Amino acid sequence: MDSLLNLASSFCLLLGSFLCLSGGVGILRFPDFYTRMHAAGVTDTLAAAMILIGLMLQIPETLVIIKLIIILLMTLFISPSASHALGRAALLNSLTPVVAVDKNHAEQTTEVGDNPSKS
Amino acid sequence: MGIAIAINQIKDMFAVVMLAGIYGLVSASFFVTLDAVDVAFTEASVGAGISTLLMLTTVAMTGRTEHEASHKPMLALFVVMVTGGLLIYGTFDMPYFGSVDAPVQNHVGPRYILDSMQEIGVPNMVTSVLASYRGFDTFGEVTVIFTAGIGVLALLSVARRPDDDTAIEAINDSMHEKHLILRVVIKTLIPFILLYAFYVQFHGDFGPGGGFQAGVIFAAGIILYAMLFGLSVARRVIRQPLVQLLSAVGVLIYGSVGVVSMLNGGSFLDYDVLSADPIAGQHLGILLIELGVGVTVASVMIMIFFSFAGRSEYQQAKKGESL
Amino acid sequence: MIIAATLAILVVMVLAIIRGVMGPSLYDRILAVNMFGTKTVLLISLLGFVMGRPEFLDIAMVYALINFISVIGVLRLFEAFTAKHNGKVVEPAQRDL
Amino acid sequence: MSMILGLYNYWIVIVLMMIGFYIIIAHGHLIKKIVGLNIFQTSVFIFYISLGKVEGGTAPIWQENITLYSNPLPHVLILTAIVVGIATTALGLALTIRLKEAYGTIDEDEIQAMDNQAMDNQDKESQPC
Repeated sequence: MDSLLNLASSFCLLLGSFLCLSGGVGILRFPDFYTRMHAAGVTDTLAAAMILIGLMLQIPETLVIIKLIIILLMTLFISPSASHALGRAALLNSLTPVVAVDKNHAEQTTEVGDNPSKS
Repeated sequence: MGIAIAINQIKDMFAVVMLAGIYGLVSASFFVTLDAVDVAFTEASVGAGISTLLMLTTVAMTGRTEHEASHKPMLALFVVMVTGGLLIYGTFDMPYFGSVDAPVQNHVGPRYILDSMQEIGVPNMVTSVLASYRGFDTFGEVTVIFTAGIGVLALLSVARRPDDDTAIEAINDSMHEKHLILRVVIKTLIPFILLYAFYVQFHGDFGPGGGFQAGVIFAAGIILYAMLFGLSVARRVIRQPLVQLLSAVGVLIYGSVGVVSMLNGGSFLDYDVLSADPIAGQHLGILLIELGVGVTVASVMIMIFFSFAGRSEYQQAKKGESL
Repeated sequence: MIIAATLAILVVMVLAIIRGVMGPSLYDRILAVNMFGTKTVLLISLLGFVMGRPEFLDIAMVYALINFISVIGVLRLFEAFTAKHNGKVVEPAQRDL
Repeated sequence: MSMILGLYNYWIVIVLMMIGFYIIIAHGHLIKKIVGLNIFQTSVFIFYISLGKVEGGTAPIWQENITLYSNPLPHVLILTAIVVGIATTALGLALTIRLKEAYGTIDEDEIQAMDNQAMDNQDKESQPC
């Protein structure tokens, strides 16, 4: 039973780490903002959940498990809504023609599709 | 470190402030690895949360680009290099990192570590040193925070005309009509944030936490509300005169604990005399003092944010009139 | 295993910082900050386990909350800022105060 | 070699401090100066906290069967310093806002130039009398 728990937790932690790393590579390599947001979203939800579940399986204390569950719930609650707000704001702002007239924002919003290595 | 260099180079103030936020998170992680959990707690909520928000409000009011520096940076670089060189020369005499026999560890530190459990009876040594051994010092800090709050109020407070309200409210309503999802999420989240602040406040004796952190977290919850539901709505929920009163009440609670202990025959802020049993007295004293600190910090932070946001709305309203 | 996960998260944090420094748009930076914050939450939880004192999870909770608050704050203020500055003439209107 | 490993914490602090110092001196933009001041401040915080760290010690929260703790005193000092720091930062930002309202810019040099000009004008007005 104990070794089974250990195995499960290592599996979860490894999977979480792998997802995290792939998301990290994604946020660096993907060409534009929205695809990057997708990569970050993976690390925020699934990877975080995997790592937290992996930690939960490691420890027998109830209080710690409850705290971990609270953190997990909060992450699952918070990061999708933050991503939603972010993506929405970006979409609205780059579509508004008034913003594109302003020079500052014009630079900003047109550069989104550029190759990241250029900057 | 790289972040700090980047902050130096970037001209867009929004980006600079975002990087300052990351910098706060990094330094808080530093503090965790260096065992300073209470400090990490404070730095996370202050450095990454509140200060970023305040700076952003200011940037939004003052414009986001920086002009090219007109004077030569070489002189500044030279001064900085000389200072750094002297400082590095000074470190050669310093004790090595983490050594047990460094002078810092031999002065009053061991006494706090060894005796505080018998003398104070509070597991979190940081709390016992903060509130009991160095209670006088902390009293001074609370007064400084209170004074800074008064200063911000004096600089930024706006005489509110009654007819402003409807206009400002109309602006707000149109602005956050579109944030439906966020508003629902935040409405469910805010009670938990406030509850968590109370947990931090009263659990500070046993784990990381205490009045300072709890105050900041509580204020952060209110600020979140004010940002999404509009300042005028938040002002209706929490009246500004009440906040101003509370910020003074917190300092008063702190001071009067000291005075009561003097009346009971001890010295100022000596909690042993507050109760028949010294340990119980210490517990009572620390609880009251942390409460005073929490009340002051929370209300000063709320006050500062209200002044900043109120100023920005005032500017907008004024511009609307002049256009 | 925990240490491996910690290292992985550290690497991801570095990648997020690189994205945050590079930009190019403000939203990329906000995204990087957000991702950095959530990774910090995980890092602190893992560090608590590495050091054998899991009660540090309180700090991780604060991080999650504060991160959310600052991201929302940045978005709101930036929105207010663009709403304020995409009008016609900006400078004179501010100078006549 | 042991010296590098033994003292690296101070050097990190010093580099951070120098960067913050440089930002304060070399930039005219007042908000950036405040950010620089924050970096400077944080370097001092890290300095204090790293002084209190003990090799093999753990966080100073009392627990059964743990004997070696880090020094709690620097933690206390820095904890209050952080909160005081944010209060003073807020004060600085408030002053910045008022300067912007009064001068229309928050660049140090421009403010100085405007002040000098105002002073010159005053002199010209007062000389005929």
